[in-house]
Amino acid sequence: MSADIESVEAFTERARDWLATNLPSWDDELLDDVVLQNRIFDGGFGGLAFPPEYGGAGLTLAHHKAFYETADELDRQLPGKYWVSIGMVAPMLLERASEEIKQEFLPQILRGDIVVIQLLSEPRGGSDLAGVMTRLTRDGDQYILDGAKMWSTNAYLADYGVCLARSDWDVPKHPGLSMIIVPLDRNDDVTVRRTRMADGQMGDVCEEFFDGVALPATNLIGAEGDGWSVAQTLMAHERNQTAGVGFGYLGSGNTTVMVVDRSALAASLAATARARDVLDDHSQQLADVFVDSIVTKLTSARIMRGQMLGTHEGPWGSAGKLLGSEAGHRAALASLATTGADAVVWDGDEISVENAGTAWLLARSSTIGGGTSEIQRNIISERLLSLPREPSFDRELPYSEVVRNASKF
Amino acid sequence: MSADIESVEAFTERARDWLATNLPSWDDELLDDVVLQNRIFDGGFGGLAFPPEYGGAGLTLAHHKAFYETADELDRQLPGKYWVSIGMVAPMLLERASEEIKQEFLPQILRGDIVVIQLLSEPRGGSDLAGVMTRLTRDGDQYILDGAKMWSTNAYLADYGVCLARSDWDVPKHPGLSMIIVPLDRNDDVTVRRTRMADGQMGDVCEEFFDGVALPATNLIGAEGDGWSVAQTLMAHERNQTAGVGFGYLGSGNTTVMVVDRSALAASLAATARARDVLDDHSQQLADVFVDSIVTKLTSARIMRGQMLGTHEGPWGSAGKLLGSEAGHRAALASLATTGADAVVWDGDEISVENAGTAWLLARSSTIGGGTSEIQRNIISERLLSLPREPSFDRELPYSEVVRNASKF
Amino acid sequence: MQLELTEEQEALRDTVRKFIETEVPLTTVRDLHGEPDGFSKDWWREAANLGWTSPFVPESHGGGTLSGRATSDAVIIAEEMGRLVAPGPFLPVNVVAAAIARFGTESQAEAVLPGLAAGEAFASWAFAEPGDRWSPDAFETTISVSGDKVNVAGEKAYVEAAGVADHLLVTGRGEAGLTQVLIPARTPGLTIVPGRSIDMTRRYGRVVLDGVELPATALVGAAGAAQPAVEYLLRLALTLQCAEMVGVAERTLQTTIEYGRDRFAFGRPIVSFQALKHRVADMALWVEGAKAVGEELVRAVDADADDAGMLSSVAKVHIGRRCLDIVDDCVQITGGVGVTWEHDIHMYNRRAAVDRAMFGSPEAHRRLLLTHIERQTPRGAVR
Amino acid sequence: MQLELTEEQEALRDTVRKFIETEVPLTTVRDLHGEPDGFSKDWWREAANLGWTSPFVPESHGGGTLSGRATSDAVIIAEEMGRLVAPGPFLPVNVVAAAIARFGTESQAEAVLPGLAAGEAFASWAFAEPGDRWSPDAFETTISVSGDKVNVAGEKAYVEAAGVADHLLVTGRGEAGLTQVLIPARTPGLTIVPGRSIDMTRRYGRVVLDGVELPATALVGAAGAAQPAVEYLLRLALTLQCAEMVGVAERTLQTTIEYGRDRFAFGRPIVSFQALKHRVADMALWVEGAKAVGEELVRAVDADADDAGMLSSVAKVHIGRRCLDIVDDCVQITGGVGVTWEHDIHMYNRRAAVDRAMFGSPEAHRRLLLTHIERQTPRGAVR
Repeated sequence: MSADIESVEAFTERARDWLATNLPSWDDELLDDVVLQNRIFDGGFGGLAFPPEYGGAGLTLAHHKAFYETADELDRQLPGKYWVSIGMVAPMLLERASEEIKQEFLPQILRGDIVVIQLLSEPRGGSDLAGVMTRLTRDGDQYILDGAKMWSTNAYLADYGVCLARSDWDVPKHPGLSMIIVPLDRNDDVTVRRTRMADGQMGDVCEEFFDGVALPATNLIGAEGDGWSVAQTLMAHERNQTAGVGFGYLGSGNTTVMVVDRSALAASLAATARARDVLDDHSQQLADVFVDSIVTKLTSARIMRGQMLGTHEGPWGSAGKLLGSEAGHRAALASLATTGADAVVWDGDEISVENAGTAWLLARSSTIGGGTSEIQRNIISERLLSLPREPSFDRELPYSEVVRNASKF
Repeated sequence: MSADIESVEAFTERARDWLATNLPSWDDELLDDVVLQNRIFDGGFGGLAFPPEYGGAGLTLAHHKAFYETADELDRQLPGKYWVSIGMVAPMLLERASEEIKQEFLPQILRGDIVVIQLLSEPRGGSDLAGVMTRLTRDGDQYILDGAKMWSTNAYLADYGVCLARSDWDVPKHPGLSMIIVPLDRNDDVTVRRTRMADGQMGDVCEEFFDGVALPATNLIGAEGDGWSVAQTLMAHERNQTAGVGFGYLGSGNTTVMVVDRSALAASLAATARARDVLDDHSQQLADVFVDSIVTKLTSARIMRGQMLGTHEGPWGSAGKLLGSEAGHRAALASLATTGADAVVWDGDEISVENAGTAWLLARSSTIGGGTSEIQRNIISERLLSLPREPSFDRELPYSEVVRNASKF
Repeated sequence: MQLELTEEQEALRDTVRKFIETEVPLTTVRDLHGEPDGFSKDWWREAANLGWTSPFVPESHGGGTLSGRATSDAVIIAEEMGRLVAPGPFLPVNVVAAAIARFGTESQAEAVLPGLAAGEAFASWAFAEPGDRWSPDAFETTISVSGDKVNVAGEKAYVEAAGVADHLLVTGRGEAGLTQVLIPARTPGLTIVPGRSIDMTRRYGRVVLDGVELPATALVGAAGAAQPAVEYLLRLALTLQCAEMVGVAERTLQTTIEYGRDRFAFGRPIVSFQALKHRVADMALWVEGAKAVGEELVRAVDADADDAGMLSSVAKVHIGRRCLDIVDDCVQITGGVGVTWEHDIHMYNRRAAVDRAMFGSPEAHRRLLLTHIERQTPRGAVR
Repeated sequence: MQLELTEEQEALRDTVRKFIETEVPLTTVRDLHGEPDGFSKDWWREAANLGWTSPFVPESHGGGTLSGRATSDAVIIAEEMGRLVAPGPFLPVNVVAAAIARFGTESQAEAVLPGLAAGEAFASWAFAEPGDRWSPDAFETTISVSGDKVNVAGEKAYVEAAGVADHLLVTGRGEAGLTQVLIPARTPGLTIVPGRSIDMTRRYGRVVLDGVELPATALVGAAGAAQPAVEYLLRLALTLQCAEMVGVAERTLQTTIEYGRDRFAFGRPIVSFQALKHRVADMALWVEGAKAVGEELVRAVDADADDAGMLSSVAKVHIGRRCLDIVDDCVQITGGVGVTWEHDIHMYNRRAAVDRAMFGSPEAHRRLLLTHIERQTPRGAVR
């Protein structure tokens, strides 16, 4: 970056004026996400830290952060559907994709005209992200994609996905992977299905099926076999997003918050229990909901301070995720227990989701999604506490052999 | 066994008469264990299921069981210090030892004139019983024993121990083990120390140090390399002992009971809490002490019924051990919590052990001793539920290499 | 759950299992989610033919036991229902049948039991009151006898299958104490507010009683003398519910173990990871404990033993807690698909959560047990 | 525990750590088990010279803070004491020093503080009453003022280091409300019943007050006006105690992890087993949470913030519970030697159990928090 770019202070003033004039507040009528993002881009505030040749403003992440902070400060509407596309995929493409891809995709992504999401997890995959079974087969100057992906956030509203697939079964797990761009709007050989969750409602996550999808070889991101490395770039941006730093910070409603203040929940459960004269049966558990909430909030704040001070580097993000999601689960159980029969039964013929019982059905979402609690505990014990790694059965052998061995374990 | 032995019914009547006349009741003055066992043996009731050539009565385990049941029914005093020696070591010797050893040791053991205990666990050993590091080195027609043993119950009052030691470091773990008889009353090269427990009191368990102890090769039980197999015979008798069946059943005070009725404890804690007006803070936890106690008792009874019916064969004993010991630990914590400051502070200058705080210091004894809860969970998951075994790092290689590898794990 | 079954009971278990697997498999349970009653009356008639409604009805009225122990027979069915989260008003129909057979008049028995036994009629117990009140001490519904008339006023909640019930057994307070009355569903002054639950097939209703007048012959047992009957019925309901939860827990754990054998991560089946193995071991013991306390409760209820009440609370505490714990941890082990509609485990989670709440939560039963605990002799002095 | 220390505070931490490691290592702690006071007065004078008794004493009386935040300084020492379960009446001396410095008269300060600061004199807070009573609402000790005399009667329990105390700060009820008075140990009518605890070095006493008469100048603050002082001192005591437990928990976990790296079973170090690794990961997070809530409490106490009382209970619930949980699971991980006298972990278990109980158990503090919770605005309506 040249030294003569606009100062962050000056930029912030300019952004403040523009935001006040051009974006409605959250109290105004809500605008469509595309309209909002188009307006931001056309106003010169899209892709602030991206180079101009890809549609960006050529500024820095400090300008980016200032823009979204100012928008939140002014309570301006911001789009909600681009946190994967602009917050995670775009910076990955900037780092890893070919010049052609960057020129074709980045301007459209940054303007909000297309949405690109990530296609990583698989239906039978579980915690082992690199254990991908989707096949990518070279065929002349194109690749053929076969398989299924799951838990792809926002795929139902996306135009493309970046898909992690296995391009070589005769080498070990990680080097056998490649990342490729797949259009999601093809009716014949690509199916995108929104996932219905345990509560009966549609989730933001989707399942996709690829049935012999032919893709030009130029759709590869990085070289064949670079897939795992590209995926790690994506995941680094995902962690930033969760932590609200870097490209991933897109203002209100665009961070996945695990740390929730549950003092009001504790209060409402205590009020219910007191009204029913059963507070004594639930008092210890309800106090723990409150204590959990305070301790989790303070721990998360401490970790963030420690990240800035340099005392909490590395995988401390896993700690915040584990604490917050497990506390949420305990709170859901406390709600179910305290509300008793009214947690699970209601008047009327209609299916309702506004009760502690239905919430309970999803109480494990946060302890599973974004890496299970078990994976977080592995990370904390191995990478934070340096305990010995789990014995490896999948790092050295050709992956086809790993799969064969696993079924005979 | 010939078919013309005395019927169990007739035997029981004879035993009843003898017991009523020859053994005092528990309300009478207490006799020394040796006097009691001598009297039982000399009366013809020692080693009931052992062959006459080894000092036994040549009867069956049914007679054995009838004798001890009748003694308990009549509330007769029974010795307490022989449960390892007579209940576990003697039947192992009968099955596995040489003719010479059987002739020399069994009559003395059965009469109670000598006590032989087992020397299996080691100070650095932990849960891996076969990972024994005590060395047994062949030297002409004798062996030299070097090393240390720990957790040897009753070693402080024993004359001999049967000791599991590593006689070959160049073969894998299990075939490198041998079992040998060691005299414990040698002052120069054998040290026996009673173990002081966390509460400051002396335990029934001991630590032994062997410093170049020369033993005749004829002291081996089984052949060199048979040690693990002999140890398994011992452990089978230990399980019987815990379950109160087979040779190990020696009447009152001679079984290691893990399943304890804690309803009276729950009642006394509830009374304390009510008197202090804090019952509401402890009510859920105290009710769980009671529930745990009932459920554990019923589960244990169900498993025993199932063993007789054939529905609960195999390692179900681990289930009872795990349930009972973990319930005991939770009860100790509930006692500590409910009794508050009075659990940990008392009047006077003297050290007291009669408080919930001191009991807490030993609350883990039962979840560690006799196989940790972790080992029980391994057994239950692998042998009862047939889940895959833990990956093995110590079964194939020479043990010297296993030890080297472990330190680099 | 019961280690020792008679040959007839084993046959019953096999028949019930097969019938559920064939007639109301999990795909059918999904379909029934959309149906107003949550079950098909034709199917219920078949179930009744197989003996689902027989145990508590005397032979003279179309029922009968296999083993001479009605509860022992009934829990076999309840447990199998739990295994496949089967639909149908099994608990309410059998509890009311037991109430009428044991505490009702002969003419009530004649009027009600043959229909219930045949699966032609339905009944439910209108017991709890709004605000999660399951303790009769807290009931406000009044049942007043004056001359040969009985007046009933109040509100009953969480009444299973209220929408299809022909008869409602209502528990309330009379001048002389706890009183029960059997009310035909279409009695003036009785309104049923239909309700749903998070369970796929189980429907509940609120019963509003406003100016209900009945002949004195509607009384089940003498006015003011219903305490023993209510205690018995509550124990029976808890016994059936706990047996169902045993089926739910055992099946969920089995299914999850199988699932985990078949899912691979890092080159090995996920159930081979020790952290999961240890949790699975604990869960297997909770199931065994649930069976042990469950079968002891069955014995006590059939024998009207003194410890039946205590055991019903112990069972509810242990099983109500652990059944949900097991399903919950199995969701975690199952991973992402465990929180989707497509996977069956949410149907078990729903049933477990509903069973946990009905007839008093584990927390409420711990409170009940305290009374029992405080009657025990304390051990030693506490400083 | 505190992420941001000043340079002077870092130097204090290092000095304290070195001093404890050198002067009262664990072998010395074992020896002190047999000593009546549980610590050596000569050693305490050295500790005082290093600043252990300074933070709450004004410079004019021989004390002074390093950072201007007395509690922030003091918890550094408390945490290091926890790390090696060090002896010495650190908590009672500092709490009484804080009480006199903040709420006492200048002549009380002159009479008491220099001695405490120099480590020549000792003091303790006679606060709780027999029967595990830590709530002033339940106190029965009376402090009555008539003219220029004060009469004190009652009984105080769990008074740390009562046997060596020269001054006892006694909390009681007067006509006008909560009142505190400073009593010289050798006052007629004051009897100290010496006591022990399960801790290796910590001694406690019961203080019986029968016909104690003092001049009105013994009052600390006005009669009946001690409520704010008592609340402050209780928060301070909990803060020091929680800091100590953080030291206990962190050190125990570290030591156990190292131990587990060095012990082999089945050809691998025991800490390589996933079931242990997952428990260790949870414990490490509990420690981190303990530090987070501990340092926030320090901030609140030093600032007299509105949330200090609530935070002191939150800290006691989390740390009081998790510190003991950690030591307890570390005993399990350590295996057999963990329940022997020879291994050091029982000394940590002792301290953790004593700290858990003193100044109110986690259970009691949960109860206190409920009052706070019920003052929050509930979220949404609950049916």
